Amino acid sequence: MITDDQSAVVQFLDAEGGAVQNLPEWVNDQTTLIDYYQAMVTARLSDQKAVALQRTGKMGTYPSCLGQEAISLVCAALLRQDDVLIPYYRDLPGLLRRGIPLSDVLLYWGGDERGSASNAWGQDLPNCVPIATQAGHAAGVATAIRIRHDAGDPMRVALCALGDGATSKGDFAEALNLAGAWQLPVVYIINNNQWAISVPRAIQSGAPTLAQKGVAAGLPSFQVDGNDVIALHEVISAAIDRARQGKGATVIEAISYRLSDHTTADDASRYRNSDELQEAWQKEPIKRLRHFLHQRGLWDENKEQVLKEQAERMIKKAVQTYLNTPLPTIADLFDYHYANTPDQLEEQKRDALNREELRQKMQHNEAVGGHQHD
Amino acid sequence: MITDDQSAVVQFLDAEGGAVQNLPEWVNDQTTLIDYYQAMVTARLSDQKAVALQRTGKMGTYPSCLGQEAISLVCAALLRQDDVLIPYYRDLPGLLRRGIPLSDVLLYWGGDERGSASNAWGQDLPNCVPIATQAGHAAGVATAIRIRHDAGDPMRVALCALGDGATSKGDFAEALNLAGAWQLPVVYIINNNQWAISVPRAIQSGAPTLAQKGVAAGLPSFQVDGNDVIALHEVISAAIDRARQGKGATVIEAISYRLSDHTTADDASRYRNSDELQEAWQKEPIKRLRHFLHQRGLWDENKEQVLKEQAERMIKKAVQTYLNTPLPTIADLFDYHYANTPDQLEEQKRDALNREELRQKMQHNEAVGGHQHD
Amino acid sequence: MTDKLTMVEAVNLALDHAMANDPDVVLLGEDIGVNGGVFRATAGLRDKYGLKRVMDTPLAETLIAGISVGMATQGIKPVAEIQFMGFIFPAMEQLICHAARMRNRTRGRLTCPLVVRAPYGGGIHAPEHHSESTEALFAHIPGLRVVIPSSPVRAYGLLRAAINEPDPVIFLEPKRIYRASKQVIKTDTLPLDTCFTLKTGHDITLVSWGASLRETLAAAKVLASHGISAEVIDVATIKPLDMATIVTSVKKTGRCVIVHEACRSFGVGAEIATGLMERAFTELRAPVVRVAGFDTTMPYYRMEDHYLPQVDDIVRASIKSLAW
Amino acid sequence: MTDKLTMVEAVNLALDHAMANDPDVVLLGEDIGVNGGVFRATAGLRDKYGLKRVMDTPLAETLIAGISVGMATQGIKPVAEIQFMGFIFPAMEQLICHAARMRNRTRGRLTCPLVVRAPYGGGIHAPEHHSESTEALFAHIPGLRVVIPSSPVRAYGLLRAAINEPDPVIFLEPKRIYRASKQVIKTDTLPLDTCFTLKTGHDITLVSWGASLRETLAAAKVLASHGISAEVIDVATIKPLDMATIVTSVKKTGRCVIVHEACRSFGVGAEIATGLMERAFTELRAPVVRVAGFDTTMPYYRMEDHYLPQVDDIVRASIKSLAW
Ligand SMILES: Cc1ncc(C[n+]2csc(CCOP(=O)(O)OP(=O)(O)O)c2C)c(N)n1
Ligand SMILES: Cc1ncc(C[n+]2csc(CCOP(=O)(O)OP(=O)(O)O)c2C)c(N)n1
Ligand SMILES: [Mg+2]
Ligand SMILES: [Mg+2]
Repeated sequence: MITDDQSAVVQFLDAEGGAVQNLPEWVNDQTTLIDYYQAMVTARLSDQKAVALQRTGKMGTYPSCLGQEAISLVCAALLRQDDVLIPYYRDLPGLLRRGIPLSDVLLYWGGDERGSASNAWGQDLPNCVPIATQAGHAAGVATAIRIRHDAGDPMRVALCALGDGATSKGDFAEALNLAGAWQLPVVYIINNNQWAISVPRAIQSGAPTLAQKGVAAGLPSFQVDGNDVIALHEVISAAIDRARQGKGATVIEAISYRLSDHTTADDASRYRNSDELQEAWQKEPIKRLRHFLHQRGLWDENKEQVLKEQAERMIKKAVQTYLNTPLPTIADLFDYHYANTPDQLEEQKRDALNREELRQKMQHNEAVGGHQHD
Repeated sequence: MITDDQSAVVQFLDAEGGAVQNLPEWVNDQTTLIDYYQAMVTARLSDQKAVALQRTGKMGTYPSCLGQEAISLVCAALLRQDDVLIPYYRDLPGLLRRGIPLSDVLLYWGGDERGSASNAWGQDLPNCVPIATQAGHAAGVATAIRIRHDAGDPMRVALCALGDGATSKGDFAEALNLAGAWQLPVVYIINNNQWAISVPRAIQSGAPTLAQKGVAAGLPSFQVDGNDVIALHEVISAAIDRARQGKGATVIEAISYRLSDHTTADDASRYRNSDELQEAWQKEPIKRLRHFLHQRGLWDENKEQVLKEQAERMIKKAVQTYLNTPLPTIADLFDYHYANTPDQLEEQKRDALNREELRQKMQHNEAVGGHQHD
Repeated sequence: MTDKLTMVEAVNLALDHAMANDPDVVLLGEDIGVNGGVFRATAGLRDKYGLKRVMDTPLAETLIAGISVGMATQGIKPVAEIQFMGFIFPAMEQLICHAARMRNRTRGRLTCPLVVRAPYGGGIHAPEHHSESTEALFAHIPGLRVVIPSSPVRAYGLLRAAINEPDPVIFLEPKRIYRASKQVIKTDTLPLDTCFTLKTGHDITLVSWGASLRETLAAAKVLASHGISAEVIDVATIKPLDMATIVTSVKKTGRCVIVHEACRSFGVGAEIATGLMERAFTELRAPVVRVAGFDTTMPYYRMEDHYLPQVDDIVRASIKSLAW
Repeated sequence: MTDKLTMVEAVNLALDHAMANDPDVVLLGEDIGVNGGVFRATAGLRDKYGLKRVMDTPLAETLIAGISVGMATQGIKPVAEIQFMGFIFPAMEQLICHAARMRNRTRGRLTCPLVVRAPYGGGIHAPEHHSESTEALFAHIPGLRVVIPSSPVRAYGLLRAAINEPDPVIFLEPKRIYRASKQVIKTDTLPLDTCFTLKTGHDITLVSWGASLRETLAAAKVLASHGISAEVIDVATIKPLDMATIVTSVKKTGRCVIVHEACRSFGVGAEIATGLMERAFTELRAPVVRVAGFDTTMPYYRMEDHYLPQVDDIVRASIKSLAW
């Protein structure tokens, strides 16, 4: 019988920020951890703002990343700029870390394609809504990297994020299978936040771990505490190094918890009991790292204050930029489908522009008419 | 790290029919093995005939099961009549064992829907061409069984066959995942014949074994020598029992070899070296079992002769039935799409019938005209 | 007779009654159980009918369709929810290659009495991939039926009929009007092979389905205020398409405007227009006009109103047709 | 200038030249490597261009499409083979939700210059699911192009153009005529936005594409023997649809018969017929006629000729149109 060896979840810090094993060398250089902390706090405040914008009718449905900041952030932090991030919709912290302005992210959730358009995105893929389809893209990006790779050079790396629910979709299995067969320079990271909307992890799969789905593709696979930046850093950097050296793909299951509703359109209290939620709050990544930094004397209330003010300023500016972004033009609806827009579509565009002109005239007339009636 | 424990392939008989470990009890009752032997020989002769029909232009493309008779046969033999077989296109031996006439199978490959229609099929599913889609059907059949199951009764069982190539398609992973999550009464058997058309097993997946794809779904998973009826009987009956008892699904990778071309439309010599083929012929299941039976004095040339004559008679009759089956009617093209055929389709049917009448009149006229010119 | 219900409540009631009526009816899909569906269409049904009959599936649309086919071959009647129509594509191989064919390829030995429900269409400011209308893709597939209600009453009656139907039905629910109005539901089924004439008229025929009927009916009112009498037809069942009702109307009015949200080209409108040319060629006094979405991807929500057909579009197209 | 080549040889040559011409062009699919494809369309290319550029994939069409999208975003130009069009459905989510949209959703930041090739159509006595024609499903999707050659020369020229095109192209190869005739190939690309007029005439316009052009041209001959002059148009590029050429022809002839293998309803024929009504309403002297497959599943091969449009069907439809 084929069996599966259950090994422990990689962890360095407990929920209170205490070390549960010897810490790696790099931790002694405080800059990385402080940087992680600052970035997570900034991401959380940005996320809160996004939720608030939705609640006040200024933005559409939004999926909060509350409680899962560490995973996304550490992934992005460990990539090189010319690596390719294939994110999913809870990757706000990673996007910010990749240098993508918060205003882009707000614009995207605000219903504007230009949120995925700016040069800051580089070659990274835009947010992916159809679940797990990005797993195929990541394998394709990695294939492209391999095709263009010159022997002897380090490989560029593709990193793909997805949720626990996404591991049920065939796309994920197909992509992992290829990554194993072709030894692709790709890292798959599962943000196992225990829920896929209302479906808990236990119903999603009979597999004892999601990481073992990588084993089925012949890939080294790990479980890691997704609230522990040190553990994440260790496991993810090893996986990226492996890919960089041309040794192939890795699957990482990062165990976290979705502290928010699924999206702003969801009400998790319908299906999730509050005890579980309370317990999960104890383990969240920011508090944990703050405790650790406090314990080492690397952080204090003062610094916290400064950080928050800085973050709020950045956020305020981003929100302004977002809210001030004028609507796309009518032409925009047509001009980005083909490099060579077919005549037929040009014709439809002309019709649409004419209609718009007509409508504006009518509105103007009505407005003028209205005044006359006053 | 999540690992995969590589355990041995279950085997009882070596290539020469010698026992490699103590044989199970049931082997002492010679009837089962003799029955298996007879059925495999009959299936092989039927298969040869099917290939010959294609070669002589009397049938369409056909996928031979040469060398893989044991897997399909043992599966079908161990199912109860009210279990459900979800076969694939190399399951001729199993279909015959389920009581489906050879003429049905020929009719199907002869391009006639009625090959999947007769009552002999019971609730079994027809042949499935789109690879791995039947994996979902099997999970659905098993779900139906579970829905209707009365507590305390033994479960009916669904058994689904597919190839090594099919394990790469997401459908397979999705179905296994569900079978694990819902503990469905289903057995998945992979006929790993080492090739998916021209793609060898090694390119198909980086997984050391295909069975471990079951592990990723939390399912007990086994590798078994697919040329060894005793091993197959042991592993498959255990899996069926497990499902029958309501304990859930099992994945079995049966290791065999495709001794034929992929189908009659294929030429394997383009991509496969003949040494490999020669070696595989040494291990094939019929020779192996014949040796075993000979060694035990349970079989001889005389019996072989009688068996072959019987089989040839059955085959001859089936071929006659097949060749004598008149074409479907024009109405048949329309009448089986909906229980309540829409008016629109009835209208198209009338048009088609009128056209047919017209064509026949024209042909008749031409024929008559032709005679006049003689 | 019920209280006044919204469309999504009518869907819920139809599911409830179908399950009460036939123990073989089961529901499956993502988040349909304890959560009652992201639009609450299955709210309360898990508690009422239990886990065996209201199944939260893993996140896998290929699987949802595949097991529905498997169950249906064994006489179960699955009603599967695809959370949004934009996520139906992984189910297409199962729907096209199996669901639509099971009866024909076994000459009736096995059948496939399943319903796939999906909320569809734009107009609710949803994220990308949540607002498309791809009914034409299913309408082209032999063996399927495609049904789209446009009111609570028709949602109830057509869904009950779809579940009763012994063959696969794609049932698309225009989510923009899920809660737009309320009606008292009579618990009758409605026929799956006819259009519904919502308003009679004699100058022009307006044909639509789903949510666009709101704009179409509004346009008919505007036209009436200009003294133009429009007949309004709700196609309701896209496949099989009841051309007879539409042809009869257009033979009377001589003019037709078709309104749909989906992309204009190769859409359902083309089939209706062609059917009119085939059957009412001499009676057509102007070319049939399509008022439809552009041949573009559904824009993200800031611009979706520029994509969706509006009342003024329909009015203008009608006036143009009348001026032909 | 080449030896005379069959269509499948012309496809092979186009792939060869495209790869020689642009190092970013890569091939992928099932059995396309050492086996050279089940129809030999990629024969010899693996030896010539190596494993990195001619990739045998695992058996997974969702994956084939998905990695093609991924590669294309990084500037690689994947030409993917789907072994038969009947197996393209698992690729649809990737093609519709990603390939067709990548440019638009990133406002041109990322693009998706991929080609999906698939042998398609009936008439070769193949097993079930190997003979369908579902081009209409792709024609409806904004952002895609759909191209269907009908001769070796057009296979070469259109495929080269498809590979050059910076956006996704679905390239469907009518396998019934893969080896039906041979032509000398000029190594020019052909435009992806025009129909080809194969024969001029003035009494009636016959419009078709792919393999059905054989029957259509044969019907034109039969009509000629009756003194009827038919113009024959090969649509070739289904999307974007060059209505201008068709409209010009029909304005001249006043009559049109459209011939396609795919199911009649909601097919490409409906769009062309509607386009004619929209643009040549007054010039049409008879309703446009569709000679097409029935609204049934493609029958297994014993009966497939009863499903496929035949010469006599086209002749009869033409005569009927002329008699209108
Ligand atoms: C193919 C597809 N099906 C359904 C959905 C609707 N949907 C959006 S998010 C989601 C749950 C995803 O869960 P998981 O993968 O665990 O990610 P999480 O949201 O928990 O981070 C679902 C079902 C979708 N976006 N795509
Ligand atoms: C979805 C799909 N893709 C491609 C094909 C074409 N095809 C038929 S058989 C086959 C190989 C199958 O290999 P395997 O699963 O190992 O089964 P085997 O034929 O070796 O028994 C392929 C690619 C198909 N039938 N369905
Ligand atoms: Mg989750
Ligand atoms: Mg195989």
